[in-house]
Order: sequence, then structure tokens, then C-alpha cells
Amino acid sequence: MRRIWAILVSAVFLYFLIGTYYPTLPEFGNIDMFRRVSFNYISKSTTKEYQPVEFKKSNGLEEGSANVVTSIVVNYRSFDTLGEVTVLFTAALGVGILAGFRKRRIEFEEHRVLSIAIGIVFPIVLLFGAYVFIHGHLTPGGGFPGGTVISLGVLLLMLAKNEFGVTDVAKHTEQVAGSGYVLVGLIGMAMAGTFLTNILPTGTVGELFSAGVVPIVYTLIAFKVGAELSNLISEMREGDKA
Amino acid sequence: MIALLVAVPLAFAFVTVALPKLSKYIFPLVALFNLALLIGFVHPSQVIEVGKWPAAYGIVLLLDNVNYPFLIMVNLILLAVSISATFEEKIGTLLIVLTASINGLLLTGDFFNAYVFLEIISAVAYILSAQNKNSYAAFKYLIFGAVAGTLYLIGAVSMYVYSGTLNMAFSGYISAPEYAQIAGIFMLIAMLVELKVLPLGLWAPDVYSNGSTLTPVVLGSAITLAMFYFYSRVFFNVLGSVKPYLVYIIAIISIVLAQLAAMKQKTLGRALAYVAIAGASTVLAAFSAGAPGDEKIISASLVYLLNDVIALFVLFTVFGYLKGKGFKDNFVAGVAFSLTSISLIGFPLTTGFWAKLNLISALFEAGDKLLPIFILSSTILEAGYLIKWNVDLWYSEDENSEEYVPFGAQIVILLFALALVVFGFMPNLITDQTDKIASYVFDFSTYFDTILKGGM
Amino acid sequence: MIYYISFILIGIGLYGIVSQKNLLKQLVALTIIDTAVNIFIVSLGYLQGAEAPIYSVITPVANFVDPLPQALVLTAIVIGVGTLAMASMLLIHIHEKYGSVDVDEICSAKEVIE
Amino acid sequence: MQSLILYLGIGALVGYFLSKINKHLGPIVLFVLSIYALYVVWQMPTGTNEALFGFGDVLRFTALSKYLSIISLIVFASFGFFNIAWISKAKRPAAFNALSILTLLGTLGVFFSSHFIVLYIFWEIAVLASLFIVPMGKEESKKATVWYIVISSIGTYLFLYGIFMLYSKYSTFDIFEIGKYIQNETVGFKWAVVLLLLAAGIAKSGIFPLHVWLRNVHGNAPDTFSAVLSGQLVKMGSYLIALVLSVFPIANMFAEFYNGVNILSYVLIWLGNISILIGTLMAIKQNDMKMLIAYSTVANGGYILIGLATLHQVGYAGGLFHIINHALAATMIFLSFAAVVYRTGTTKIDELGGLIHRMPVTFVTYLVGIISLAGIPPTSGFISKWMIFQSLVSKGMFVTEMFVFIGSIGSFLYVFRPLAGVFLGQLKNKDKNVKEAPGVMQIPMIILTALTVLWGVFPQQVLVWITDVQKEFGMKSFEFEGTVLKTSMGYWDTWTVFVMFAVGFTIAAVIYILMPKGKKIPLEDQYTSGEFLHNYDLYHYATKFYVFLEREYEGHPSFEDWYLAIVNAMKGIGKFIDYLARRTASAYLFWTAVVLALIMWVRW
Repeated sequence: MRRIWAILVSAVFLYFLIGTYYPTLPEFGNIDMFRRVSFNYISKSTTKEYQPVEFKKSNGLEEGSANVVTSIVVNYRSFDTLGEVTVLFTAALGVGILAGFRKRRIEFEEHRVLSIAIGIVFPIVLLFGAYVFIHGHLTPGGGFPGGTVISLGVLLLMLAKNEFGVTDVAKHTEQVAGSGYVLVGLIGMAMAGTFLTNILPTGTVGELFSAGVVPIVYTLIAFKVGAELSNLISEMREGDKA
Repeated sequence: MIALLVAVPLAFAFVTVALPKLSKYIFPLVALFNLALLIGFVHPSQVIEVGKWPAAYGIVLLLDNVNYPFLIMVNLILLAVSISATFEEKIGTLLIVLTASINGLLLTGDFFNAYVFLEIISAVAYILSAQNKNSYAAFKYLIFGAVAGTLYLIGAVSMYVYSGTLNMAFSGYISAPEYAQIAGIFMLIAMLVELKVLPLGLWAPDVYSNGSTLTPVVLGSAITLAMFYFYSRVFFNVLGSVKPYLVYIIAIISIVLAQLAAMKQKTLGRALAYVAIAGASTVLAAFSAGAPGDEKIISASLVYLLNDVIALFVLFTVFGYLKGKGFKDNFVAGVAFSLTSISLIGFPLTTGFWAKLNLISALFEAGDKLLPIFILSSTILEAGYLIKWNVDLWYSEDENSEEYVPFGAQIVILLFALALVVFGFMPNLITDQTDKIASYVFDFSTYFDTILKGGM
Repeated sequence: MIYYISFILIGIGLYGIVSQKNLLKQLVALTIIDTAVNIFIVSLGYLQGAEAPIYSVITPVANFVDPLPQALVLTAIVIGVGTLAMASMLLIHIHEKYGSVDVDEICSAKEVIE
Repeated sequence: MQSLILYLGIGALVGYFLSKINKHLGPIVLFVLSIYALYVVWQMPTGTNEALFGFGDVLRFTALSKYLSIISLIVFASFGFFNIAWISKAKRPAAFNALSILTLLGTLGVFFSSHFIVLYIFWEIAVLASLFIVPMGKEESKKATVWYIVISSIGTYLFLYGIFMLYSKYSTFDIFEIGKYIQNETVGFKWAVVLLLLAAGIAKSGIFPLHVWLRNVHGNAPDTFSAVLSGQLVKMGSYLIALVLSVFPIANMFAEFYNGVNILSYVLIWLGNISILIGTLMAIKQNDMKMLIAYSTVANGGYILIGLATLHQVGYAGGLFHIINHALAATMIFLSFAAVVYRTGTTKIDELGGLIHRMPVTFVTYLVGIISLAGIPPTSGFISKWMIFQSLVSKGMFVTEMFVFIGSIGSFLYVFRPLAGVFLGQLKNKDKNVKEAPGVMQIPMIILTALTVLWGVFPQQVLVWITDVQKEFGMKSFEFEGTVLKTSMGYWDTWTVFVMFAVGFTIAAVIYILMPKGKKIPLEDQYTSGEFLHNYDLYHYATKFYVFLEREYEGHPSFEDWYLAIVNAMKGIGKFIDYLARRTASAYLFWTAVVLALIMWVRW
């Protein structure tokens, strides 16, 4: 009986999605980029006249990261990202609050190979994470994946060493990185008049030191996400310590 | 300047995460700061293009005559919550996040940004609903709310596909009305869930009745206010205002069903939860009746909303502290409870009276004779069970109970209850404000122009 | 085509939530919906013959798919992760309180508790 | 009028705080205020308009307002005076006093307002203030409160809806203004509006089908407050009925149906008939004396409605006259009950008896009260019933007349039950030490008794008020000359009748004094021939007093049960909703799908 209801429910939704919604959509792969704001994001010409951008050549643009997605995430729509960070923050906080209801600790069985290999693997994982977020404005990746990789390293450590626990340092990292992000926005407000405005030179597209505040923000995000996710994992494992 | 309404609470939230003991004291300060900023330094209309990216490219925050009163009211409620509610240390940080995100939702002029803030609000709401070990209800709410959120996301992205921008004003202006309607359906369902209109608001009773002094208060007052603002913004301004008959009918059905369910309840908490549903449904029904640009109906329903929100604040707070015990040792709480329930029923010379009177007379003027029937008949039921609860609680035979209302909470609920009475004697104090809101709610061209103007 | 796939995935997710009695399975179904929507959004930005939106040695000038949906999806994924984390924590609670994550067993356990 | 309302508002506050100091001070405030108000109202010329707190011309003092205000204030004055002693029994004296004064404020406001919304506001103030007094009564009074608020709300919200229907047509709330226009409307509109407006009055004055709350509320309210409820608040409903029937040109608005009686009046008269029947039959059954009189209020509300609805020169005057008679009688009866309860602590008839020896003043009050209620000359109660009979006969409404006669005969029966059970018969052992009520309580009872007899013998003053009302609304006024009342079918001279009764009474008294007295024997001797009994109460003759009559209509349909069945059905729906809410997220999603399907189907 339950399944029949379930089929009915998904049938209604499918009927709506396919019958009513689908005809309003553009054909797959055949979108009109010129009608979309993304066109100006790609050519980095939201405030200036259109001129094509070239890798390693164009400089002094309104926005300087080679990765356009990053430029949207951290610059054009940076306010969204602040919110996004907050969602993760809220989730981590929530897990902390919920975990505080009851003390528990999940014990892991230490694996010999893992516990020896962790000494080699852990720095590499950290290094990879750092690479991902530092090059966030050049290559796929950025603060969120970088932070996640770092927290995965922490998880690995946890699996390898049963006595390992995340200390209050994670909380403080979270605190500093999070307020750092807002601070960057406020500095932008103080110096350029509007919240989250880019105040640094944007440099040449494709260089490591380019794109203004984007790498800084991404670094902060990475630290925050890494700390938050580590915290989250640890709280799920052993309840609230505070 | 208005970005500070979001930025400062967020900064404090991030700072207090490692200092949970302080968060309790910082939260009222943050709300006070917001109020001071709103009353002293920023005034409508103001637009901020975050990051100096011009409108339609970047995210635009907008403070106009519609959301300014809502912002003041929400921050006032959050300030009151910080004094009246009791909660564990870490929740303080969570509530600061909530302050930031509600301010963000009220200010934002961007579909996707609104989605992000909606999700933060929901995330906070999930955690709050799990208070008092109510995790099963919270989980149900989470699953349902997440699906609703997904639907909103599809709607928001559809607006982008149809118009090429996520800016509300622009995409509403550019996109074809019949396409925008489809996106509107997705958003509507998501909003009906958050507004707890009955077939979609079935999650609410379990969540609201968890007996905390925080959860139902925050969900029923601050979040409901924000959601109604957002509803009016999207469906009156952006997607073009037409009378959605279906929403009207659903809301009316929801009024009736919620009142019947409230009548049946044996515990006060669940009864109040259904009262909250009925109130929200009434406002929604009035909103849909006034959707074709009827400013009087909107103004009256805003008064109704305000009365509902404040009344529920007081009722839920009293319930949270006394857990359905009598008022023998809690005279102040009893007075506040009775005054607000009288106002909620709409007896003369309370705010609720003017709300109902203005609403009905506006509806009659608009030729809508159906909704008044349901409002009045549901009021009969409401009067019946609310008076029953009042009498039971005043004349209860309980022995001296352990429960008591703390001093701060007593002051807050008494002030709110008295405010309802004072506004009842001087209804102009609020009707002037709501008239002003209502005269701007439908004004798409002003909204559009304000967003274009830019600047700080 | 890819639209259809994502729609069907959404349908499967809904089917999962409605049909399953196990709350964990419901949660899994929810993530299926999340993922399906993400696929859908990304596919809305696809342009035939265009490249990933990164200026690099391979694509020094712009011939890119729409980057905005990708940015949105990035945000949506993070939000999904947050929801998932909270939901799993709630599940841990439910299991501790009622000793089960099955709807029926929770209901009967609830009656015992109340 | 405005200053009066203001004084009463201040008086409520003063009364509250004075009662906190000494609870006997509050009723004094009420008494002083009502006497002052009575003086003001008595003096005030009719037909004046006044503003209320800056709202122009919403108050209007008509002859009808004057008449009803005087009745109310007499009731409130005696209630206040009585309370000076009684208040020591009240549960929350301060709140009781303040709310009583507010009730007075509300009712006077209702009588003064000529603006529908202002009237509604005052109406609700009166309802709300009295509402919170009711639960201070017996244990069941909590449930009674809910009955009260629900039935009252049904009436008032129907009324409110009617107001707005009128407002959307004429954009005015002024009663007299609307009365000028309404004649030319469509038939359906006229029916709807008039019935909706009357609904509040019908609910308040306990007319069928909204009569069920009276038993619960009047029977369970605090003892003295029942006097106000039955003597005064119910009259607020009668006032509204009278107002609507007189301000609106009912005779021109509705088609003639039977012997010059229009169809609306005919419907109302039938509602009155049913009320009389139900009130009388149910009153006979009651064992609780307060509930008994509560049902008699239903029956008398029916009389008033019939009188007013005839819109006949004599009948309308009779209806108005009956308002004052019933107000006084009900007040007297409930006050004497309050005195009985004050001393004995029970309202059950079969737990009492023989109190005539202990509480003679209370007994006389009750006796005169029921004589007036049953309509026996020389009290004023007879005059009003006589006038109503006259108009019915002249209209040839014999069926209605039958009901009215049944009601009259029935009222002899039911008023006799407390008389016999409480005051006559054998004194119970537990009541051996009962004393007469305190002097403070006796004074208002004596004054009311005197008033009833006085107005029965010299009804001129009341008739002047009534003819003023009739003149004001442009009806042919009732004719009278001195103590001689004239109708088309004859006349009635109250003075002659009084003299005859006085002579008869004197003769009877002389015989009573001269003849040998009956011998007093203990209760048990009468029934058991001296055998030993364990439970005397079973043999109390007031137990199952009218069982032979009750048997005739056993198993009658009970409207109270029907309404409760409706409530239960509604609760069933509510339970189902709650059941749905307790389901899982899967079920919630199912409803989402339903809503989505609806949206797809309907759109907007």
C-alpha cells in the first residue's frame, strides 16, 4: 500500500516536472548565453565595456581570477558564499548542540597499516588540501573542497589513532577564520564603501598572486570549513566537550 | 550601512562560537545594535550593491518602506526572546545566526541569496525544534523542509533560466509571465510549508508543542513574520500580483481544520500550535484576497499578522514556563495570557479587534463575502477554546507548582500584552504604519527604480 | 535527456521518502533528490561544444559553459551537506531515544514513553 | 452620556482597588454609581445626540434607551446594595466588583449607541465582563463559561456580518440612517440582514434555538450575579430586538402573512412560542432552583419577543412592559435565592424546606416575585401578560395564544416547586439554626417588592415611558387614563382590581386568624407512621415533585445534546487532523503532492 502511495506521489511530481515544467526550459546544450548575466561574468565586464579576456595577458580587470566559477562564488556573489559558510557553521553548531545532549564515544579499532602509514599520508593530504584552496582562483577547487580534504585528513587521523581528539584549536580556527571573512568584507566597506568590495589589485588573469581578495577569502574559508568539518566529525563521535 | 545588519551579527556569531558562555549576553546586544542602527542611522530607501557589482549582476540589498517596519519588528521580537527565553549557552550563537539570516532574508533582492538565507533559517529551526529531546519531530520537519527547500531552489534557478538573472526585480520584469508562474508554483509550495498552511503545515504541531520557551516563540513569531514579508515580496511585487484562488481556498480550509483541531486538543501546547496555524492561514487567505492590489486588505491583514505574532509570543512563552499549570502563583503571567488571548479572539478595544474589524470591512469593500464568514465562524471556535483554557488555568485546583516565570520574561510578556491593549485604544499607531507598508507593497515600479538607483 | 534523468532521479527520491519506513533510508532518498537537483541545475548551464569556465593554457579565450549554475550548485551542495549532518545527528538521537530508526517501531516506542 | 461612561470606567478601576483594601467597599461604589446614573438618566431629555471620545454623534439617547437604562440601573442598584453583605462569599471579590461595574458600563453603552460598531463594542464589553464573573460560581460554571461565550459569539458574529452587509451597501453604520433606506432592498437581502441583526438579540435573550446556554450559565454563575444575568443582561438582547424591529420599517419591508401580521413577525412569534414551550416544560423538570428560574427566563424571553414582534399598539407595549416586569421579578427571585444560599449553602430544592419560618422577608420577596412572574394580579406581571393576550386575540392568533396560556399555566407549576420545596413544608434538621438574611440584603429585596406592587397598582409611570417609545418610533401609542388601561376589546382598572384583592386578602387573613391553627408535626411522622427511617431525604416531598408531569414528556429531544453532538463531530474532524499531523514525513509529502496536483489543475 505504501508503495502505491509512493508511486502516486512521484507520478504527480514527475507529471508536473515533465508535463508542465519541461516545456518552459531551453533545449539542453542550446542556451542563450548572451541573455544571461554569466556572459559578463565570463568576460569580466559587469562594470566596464566588453572586451575579451585572455589567459595570462589581460590585467587590471574588474575581477582577476582565471576560474570563472570562483570569481562568481567569491567575488560577484560573495554574499551568497558568506551565507553558505554560515549554513555549514550552523550545521556544525547544531550538531554540537545536539551532541551535547548525551555523552558518548565511538571507539575505532586501530589498524596497524593505517596507523603507521598515517605519518606519511597525513602531511600529504594536508599539502594537497592547501594546494586545492590556494589555487582556487586558477584551477578547479577552492576553499570548500580544500577544507573538506583537510578535514578528511583529520578523519583519517581519527581512524588511525583511537586516542586522537580534536581540541579547542579547531573552535578557535573557526572563530578567527569566520570573523576574518566578515572582517574582509568590512574592510572593503571601510575602504571602498560597500560590503565585501575587492580592495586589492586584481593582477593578471592566471597568475598565482592575482584576483585581489579571492585567494585570501578562499584561504579563510578553507580553514573555516576544515575546522568545522573536523569539529563536526569529532562531535558526532564523542559528544560535546565544551 | 544596511549590510551591517547581516555582517555584524554574523561576525559576532563566528566570534562567540569558541566563547559559548558569552553568547547569551552578546545576543541581546546584537539585537539592540540592529535596532539602534535601524532607528537611528538607516532609513528607507537604501540600496546596497554588495561588492560594488551593479544590480542584476551582483547581489543587491534593499531597505525600503516595506521591509523597514518588518526589520524593526523582527529585531524587537528577537531582543524580547533574548530576555524572555531560557536556553543553553550554545543556542545563543545559533540565535545570533538566526538574527543575521532573518535580516538577510528581509533585505535581500536576489532569489538565490534568499534561498541561502532561507536554508540558514530552516537549519536553525531544525535545531531549535530538537530542543527538549524532540528529535523525531525535528527529523520529520527536516526531511519535509529539505524537500520544500529543494523545490524553492528549482524555482529560483528557473527564474534565472527564464530571465538570465537572479535579481528579483529584474527577473520578474524580464521573464514571461506564464513561465514565471511555473517558477512561482515551486516557490509557492516551499513557502506554504514554511508558513505552515495546513495540508503542508502538518509538521508544525509536533514541533511547536515541544514545550520549550524558545522554539515555538521564535518559529511562530520572528520566522513567520519574515516568511510573510518574503511571500508578499515575491508574489505581490516580483511575479505580478494576481489573486491565487487556489491559495485562497487552501488557506480557508486550513483555517477551519486548524481551528477544529485546536478545539479538540487536550494539551495547551498543541492547541496553541494549531492556533498559530490558523492565524497564519487567516493572514495568507487575506493576502490572497488582497493580491489584486487591494491595499486596504493588505494593511488590515498586516495588523492581523502583528497581533497574531505578538499574541503567540506571549502565549507560547507562558506555556513554555508554566507547562499548563495554573496561574495561582503567577499573577502577571496570567494577566498577560488572558489579555493576549482576548486580543487574539478579537474582543473590542484590543489590537485583535481592530485587526478583525478592518480586515472584514476591507474584504466587504472588495466584494469578498466568503472569507469574513470563515473568519467569524472560526473566531467562535477560537473564543470557545481559548476562554476554556483561560478559565481552566485561572481556576485550576493545582497545588503550589514548582514552575514559575522568571522576572525578565514577566516584564517582556506583560509589556507585549499591554502593547496589544494600548494599540487597541490607539489603533492609529499601527494602522498608519501598515497603511504605509500596504501602499508600497504593490508598487513594483518604485521597487524596480530603487534597485536600479544603486549607491549606498 | 539529462533533464529527464534528473527528473526521474527526483521521482525516485520522492518514492524513496514516501515508501521507506526506515528513517535512514528516507535520508538517503533525500540526498538523492539533492543530487538530482544539482545535476539538473548544472545541466541548465550546459552549452554545446563549450569548455569548463576556467581560463587556462588550454582555453586562453572564452568559450565557456554558463558558470553561474555551477557556482549555485557549489552553494547548494554545501547546504545539502549541512542538512545531512544535522539529519544524521538527529537520527543518532532518535536511535538513542527509541532504540530504532523504523517509523512503526518509533511509533510504538513513543506510545510506551508517553 | 459620554461622561457617564467615563465615570463608570473610572469607577471600575476605583472599585477594583477599593475592594483590595476592603471587599465591602466595591459594591458600595457600584451602588453609588448606579444611583447616580439613575438620577442622570431620569433627568436626561430624549432624542439628544452626543459624541463619544471624539467620534462624532455615535451616541443617541432615545426613549427606548431611557426605558431600558432605568430598568438596568434599578437592577444594578439593588444588586450592588445586596452585594455589600453578600460579597464575603465571592471567590475573587476585587475582580468581581470591577467586572460588575464594567458590565454596567457595557450595557449602558449598548443602550446609548446609535452606531452599529459602537454598539457592538459595548456589547462585547458587557459580554466579556460578565463572562469572567461566571466561572467564579459553582464547579460546573467553568463549562458554563464556554457555553456562554460560544452561543454569545454565534449571535454577535452573525450580527457583525449583518452590519457589514449593510455597510457595504450604504457606507454608514448609523442605525437610524440605515432604517431610512432599507425598505427598497431586494427580499433576500432584507431577510438576511434583519435575521442576522436579530441573531445577537435572540442569542442574548435566550430565544430558541440559542436558548441552551441559559440553564448552564444562570444556574451556575455566582448567586447574586444570576440576578444581573437574568434580570438585566438578557434584556440587552430584548433591547436589540426591539430596536431592530422598531427602527427598521418591518411592516413595510415584509409581506403580510396572516391577519395583518407580516411574515418576519410571524416567524419571530413562532420562535417565541417554541421558547415558551421549551422554557416552561424544562423549568418544571429542574430540581436546582436557579436552573429552574433560568428556564423560566427562556419562557419569558419568548413572551417579550411575541409582544414586540406583533408590532401592535397593545402587543408592543405589552412586550416592553414585560421587560421591566421580568427584570424585577427575576432579580427578586435570584436575590432571594442568593439569600437562601448565603445561609444554607445549597441550591437543590429537595435539600431545603420550611424556610418560611426562618427567613420570612426572603420568602415574601420570592412570593411577590413569582406572583408577578406568573402574572397574577395585582402585581405588574399581570398587566403585561394581559396586554400581550389582548393583542393576540385582536389579531386572531389563537395557536400562539394557546402557547401563551400553556406558558402561563406552566409557570404556576414551576414557580410553585421552589415555593413548596424551599420555603414551605418541613424545616430540615440541618437548617434549624438558619437565620434571616442580613439587613443589608433585606433592604433591596423589600424595595423591589414594593416597586413590583406599586407598578402593579399604579402603572402610569411605566406606561408613560412605553408610550414615549411608541411615539418616538411613530407607532400608534397605547392608550391609558390614570389607572385605567384601554384596548380595543375593553379596559382594565388596576386600582379597582387592587382594592378587590386587598379586600379578599383581608377577609382571608381574618379567617386565618380566627380559625384554629394547624398542628405542627415532625416530617417523618407524615410519611412513615412513626416507623424508623435511615434516610429522610428520600421521603422529602420535594423529591420528584412533578414526576407525574415529567413522565408525559420523558425522552424529549434535548437541544443541548444535539449541540454537543455537533461539537463532538467537529472534534472528530479535529482528531483526524491531529492524527495526520502525527504521521511521518512521508505522509506530509503525500499532501504536498495533493496540493501540487491541485495547483496544476487550477493554476491562478
